[in-house]
Amino acid sequence: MHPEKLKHDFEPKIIAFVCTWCTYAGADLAGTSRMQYPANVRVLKFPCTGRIDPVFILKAFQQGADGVLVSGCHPGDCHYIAGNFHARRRFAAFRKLLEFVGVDLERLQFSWVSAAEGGKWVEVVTDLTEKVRNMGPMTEFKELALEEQWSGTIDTPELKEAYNAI
Amino acid sequence: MKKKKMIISQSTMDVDFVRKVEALSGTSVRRCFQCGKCSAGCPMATFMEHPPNRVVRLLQLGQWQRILAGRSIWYCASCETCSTRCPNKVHLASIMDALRKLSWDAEGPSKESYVQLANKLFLQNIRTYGRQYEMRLAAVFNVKSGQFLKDLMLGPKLISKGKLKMFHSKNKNLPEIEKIFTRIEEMRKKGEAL
Amino acid sequence: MSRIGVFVCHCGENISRTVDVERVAAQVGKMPGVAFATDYKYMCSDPGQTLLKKTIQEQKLSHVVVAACSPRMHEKTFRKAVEAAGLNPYLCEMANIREHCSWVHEDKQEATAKAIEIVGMLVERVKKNRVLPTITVPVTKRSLVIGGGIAGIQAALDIADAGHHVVLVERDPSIGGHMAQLSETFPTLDCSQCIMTPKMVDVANHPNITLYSYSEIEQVDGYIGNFQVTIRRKARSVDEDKCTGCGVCMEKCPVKKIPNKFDCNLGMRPAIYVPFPQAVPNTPVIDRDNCIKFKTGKCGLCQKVCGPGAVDYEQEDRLVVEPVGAIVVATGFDLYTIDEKPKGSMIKGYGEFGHGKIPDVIDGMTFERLASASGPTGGKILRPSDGKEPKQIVFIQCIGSRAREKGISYCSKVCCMYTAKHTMLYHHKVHDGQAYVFFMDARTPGKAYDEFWRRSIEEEEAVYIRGMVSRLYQKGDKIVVMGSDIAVGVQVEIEADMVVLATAIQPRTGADSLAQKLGISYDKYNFYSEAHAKLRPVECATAGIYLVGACQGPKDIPDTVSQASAAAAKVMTLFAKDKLEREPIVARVKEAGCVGCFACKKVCAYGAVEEKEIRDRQGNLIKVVAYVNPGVCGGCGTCQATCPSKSVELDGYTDEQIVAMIEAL
Amino acid sequence: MEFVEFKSMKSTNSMNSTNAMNPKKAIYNMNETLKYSYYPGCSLHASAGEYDLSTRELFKQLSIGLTEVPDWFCCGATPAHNVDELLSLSLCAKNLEMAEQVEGDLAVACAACFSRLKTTQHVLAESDVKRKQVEKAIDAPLKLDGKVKHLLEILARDLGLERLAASVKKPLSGLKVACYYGCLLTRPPDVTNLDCVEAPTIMEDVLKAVGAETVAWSHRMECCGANFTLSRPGVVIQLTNAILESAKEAGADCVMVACPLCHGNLDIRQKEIEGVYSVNYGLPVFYITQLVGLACGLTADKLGLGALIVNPMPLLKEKQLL
Repeated sequence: MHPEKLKHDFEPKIIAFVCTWCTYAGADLAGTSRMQYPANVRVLKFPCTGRIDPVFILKAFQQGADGVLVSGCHPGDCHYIAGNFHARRRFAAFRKLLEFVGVDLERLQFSWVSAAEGGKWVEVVTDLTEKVRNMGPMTEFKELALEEQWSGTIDTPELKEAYNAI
Repeated sequence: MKKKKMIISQSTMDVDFVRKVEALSGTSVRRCFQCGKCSAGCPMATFMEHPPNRVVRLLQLGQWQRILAGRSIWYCASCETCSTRCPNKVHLASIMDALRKLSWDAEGPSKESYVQLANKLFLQNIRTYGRQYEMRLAAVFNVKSGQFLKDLMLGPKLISKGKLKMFHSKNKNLPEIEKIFTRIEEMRKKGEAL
Repeated sequence: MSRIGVFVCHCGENISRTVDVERVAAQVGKMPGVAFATDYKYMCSDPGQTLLKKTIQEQKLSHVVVAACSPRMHEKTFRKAVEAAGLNPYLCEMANIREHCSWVHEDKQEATAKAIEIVGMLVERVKKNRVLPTITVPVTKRSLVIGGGIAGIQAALDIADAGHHVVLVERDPSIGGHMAQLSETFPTLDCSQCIMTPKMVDVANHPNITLYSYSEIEQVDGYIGNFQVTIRRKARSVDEDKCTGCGVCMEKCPVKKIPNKFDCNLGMRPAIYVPFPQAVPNTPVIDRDNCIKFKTGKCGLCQKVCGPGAVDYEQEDRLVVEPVGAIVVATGFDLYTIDEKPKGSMIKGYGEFGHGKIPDVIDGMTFERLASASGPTGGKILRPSDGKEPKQIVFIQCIGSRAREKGISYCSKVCCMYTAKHTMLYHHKVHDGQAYVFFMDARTPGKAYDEFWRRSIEEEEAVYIRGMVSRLYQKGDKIVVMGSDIAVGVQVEIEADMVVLATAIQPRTGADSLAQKLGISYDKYNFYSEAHAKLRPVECATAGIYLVGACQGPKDIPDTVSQASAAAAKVMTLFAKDKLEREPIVARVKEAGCVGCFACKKVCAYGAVEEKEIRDRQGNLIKVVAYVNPGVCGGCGTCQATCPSKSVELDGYTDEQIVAMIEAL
Repeated sequence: MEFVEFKSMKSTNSMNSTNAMNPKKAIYNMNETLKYSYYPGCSLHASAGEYDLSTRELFKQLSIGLTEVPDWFCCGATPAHNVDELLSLSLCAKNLEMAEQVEGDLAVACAACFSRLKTTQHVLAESDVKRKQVEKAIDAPLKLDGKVKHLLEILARDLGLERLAASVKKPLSGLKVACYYGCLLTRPPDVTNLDCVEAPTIMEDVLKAVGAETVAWSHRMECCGANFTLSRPGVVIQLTNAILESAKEAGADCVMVACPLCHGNLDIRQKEIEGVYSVNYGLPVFYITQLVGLACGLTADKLGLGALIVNPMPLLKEKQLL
């Protein structure tokens, strides 16, 4: 498969939160096997999907990510026995919150990629990139920030003081 | 038969033709690893100069002329045994369909004229009558193929059993059928379909 | 202010082909906090590491980022180098610009931009890295071996001979595995039992080996050096300590006609039985599903005739817990049978070969039992249907294997060789018979292997036909084989008396559930995954667990035995140390913020969270907080993501570090 | 991409969840009335008139509604897909569209028509390109969700073996039948989804339900070469002879088929084959509807038994079935 490389108007930014044992290793395998996929994804390694705090996902969208991928071991295969189950439960609740906040849930994908599934990693990343590309840039948070002068960082002295007091 | 040496190079392997076959058949010829299971179960293999596995092999080498020149593709019975048992899901029956279509388009360099003639008459029948009438089909085939006496003995028996209808009414959908034929012809002319 | 050093590796051409490494170094050099950035051809090489160490000292670097391959590859290498230069190893991070960048993208501009971003993320992360102390844990110098086939036996004997205690767990009533079933072995035609039984006896007699036969792994806790393994000892109904193995019970048992799985159901056994005469331990087991006593409450004959009073109908499953420091997994394989759709198998059935319903169409293992001198026919090749000697025998290769449409695409590796062996055994035993083999390729890479295959053709007169078989059907008392010879280009039909199918090697049923207990990874077929295909072939990614034999992939006996000794050597290397250093990636509780809700305790899979009382100087209880035992903590970080007051933190993966990375984007 | 996955998932689901693979477990409601639209196919209006007749009579007897699709036309059969897949798909798609206008799932009698109609549904569900081309050719949007069923499926599953057995008036006891499946009823399996592709039992199940005996024989799924009956009769004679030989060897009294093309070769050419190979088979070849109809008490006239070339009357009289 070597079609002429298409130039797109919009290159989405995808952030992937992955566990080190399954999906990170699967992505390594995709590399070792020299499979090709879009260069839009940035990988953040965690010991386990159980470590992934939903706040990180919010943070990622705030920082301008257009799509977020969370991927770990298949159910039952967690290196840490049950971390991925806790993660799954946590994210099930978190999705509702995200929806409430106004994030299109299509931008957030959960998947299972094992250390032996280099091909699946490529598929998941490619599909998500294409999907998000078609959805266009994630503007919800940016608009919010413009409207309310709201920002993720603490940039006024008063706020900083208040924050430190806590 | 004298066999010509196969000269293999990028220029003699016709990849474009193979791609066309793959597009029409929806199956990849590269998947085949030549186990020969297709040929082993093919009811028609004994009638073919290239058994089914070799047809795929020749495609892998881009040597389609050798396939189309022979009778093999016209002796495929479309029984689907090969496709069903292939360990690699090479849909050989569809590849055969694609090859016949391309051979047909190229006004068939193949020697096998009887099967082609029968097919042609069959399709003509659909266009003219909407349905098949075996009596007419058989009669015209015999006249066109010059075998006036073929299956002559079967005729009276079949007629007495009411199996060959002598007369038939025209199908009301004939205009619609004609449109399907012409629309497809037009699509092909415009390059919208293979 | 941090003084970060960034080292960008070319990896020969592997990275520099698609990533402009000089530009990466130049761009990263401008980032705040970066004091030094350079690129180098091979960072992992000796001169590369020297450059790293020298620069740390000369430039007085506070943190280091090496942009190269996957941290799974060389993180240890570089952290060691950093440590040698006097920095805490956990102040070094790796940016993966090879597996995650240069190898998966073709466009140089795109890849370079991505590489700069990846390195930038790690620069921001490393700024927040803290000095972490090394944690040492003790090593329990005992080993567990799971599986008592040739793989497990060899590993157990090697470790035991080195002076360490081994707990060997076998699911079946006897050790021996598949090798005990084989007749002779390629490429030398050694009698399998002759070379196998002495090893089995060695296991039984070895002072350093505890053998739990008829037992299964129930639960595995702990980590490298300190596993706690719970083993279920299934009720045998016979006391192993009392039983003398005299065999009277088996003679007297009124139930005689139960197909013996060991003989591929060709031979029969009683309800109280040992699977084969050379079994180790030589203690019978009662098959409770078929025993009259267990079914109706009557009989009890075996108990009456047993001199030492070993038969115990009341026996129940027992759980024993064994502390071990290392685990060797050697669970072996199952042979695919062509019955309709075997449970748990990915393979679609072989209806064209009769779905296993034609009695004289058998698999390779059944042929082994027919050819074995200790088998149900005493080594005579006879048809299961009518006991006649087959004069025309057809072997078909690659049944299930190399057939992705049927379910699996891999090669089972041993079939070509054992079929060549089968043709020889057949020729030796049936002089006026003829063997035919349908095959695609003969795969004979191994010492003296190809010669062996050629011998089966040239001297033992097997007829090899390059082509596959479409269909088999019964015609009278013959089996019609519809094949093809693709070299000649014709169909071939053989009326055979017997057909032997070289069916695929698959992982044991339940291999996945054992993997889940052990916390090791496996591929889509359920074969266990090694840590690195070339450089760490017998280790799992999970520290302290090792793989041997066909559970990792199809393998023949020589390969299995070599791997067993290799794994044993790995275990001995581990046991050579009294204490182990482990990664200090453990959770720590910030007691000030902890409100003692113990949400962390509920989610901790390791039971590492304890309750700790905080008292003032007078000894008055102020509050109860969580405490994470660093020796027990697995380091998954689930507690941190769960903690409502953010009072627990996983070293190496703190919120600060992760947020820094996200913000770098 | 996702669309395709969804479709294929659906097809496997239907295989697992319904009783498609297990005719013995038909679940039915006694009160429901079955209604079908009917696509007889060209042969049933010509050389296989007795198949059409017996089908209609049998369905009437079993109180199953059957409404012929008005002005249906040829599906293109093998010749069309052999040289022009697009034409074949378009002809079938148009017929499927017309069948939608008639109430009920589409009942098909001819194995070749069945195969073409099912293949069309399968191919067009999987390929967007071909789907668009066909939509253009027939100048109408495609509807592919209508169910296409062979008569066998209707008898064995929709009606169900128990209800079928309950309708039997004269069990075919003592009649040893070789069930001939031919190629296209079961192959390829992912298209027809009729029964286990290598070891089907649906015909045997139906026959056993009406009291006949079935023989185990080797050639029940070998090809008869129907496609060459006009152009290369020599081929047909060779292939069909092997089938008849195998049936005779297995001790069958007669052969049963569910396809007019198979019937044409086995019945019409049987005399000729006997001549060429100097053998004597004398095997009457019945349509499934004729045998089931006979068991349900229909007369020879209503079943068109007189139209069979190999005279079945002596056999039926011998077995006291007439």
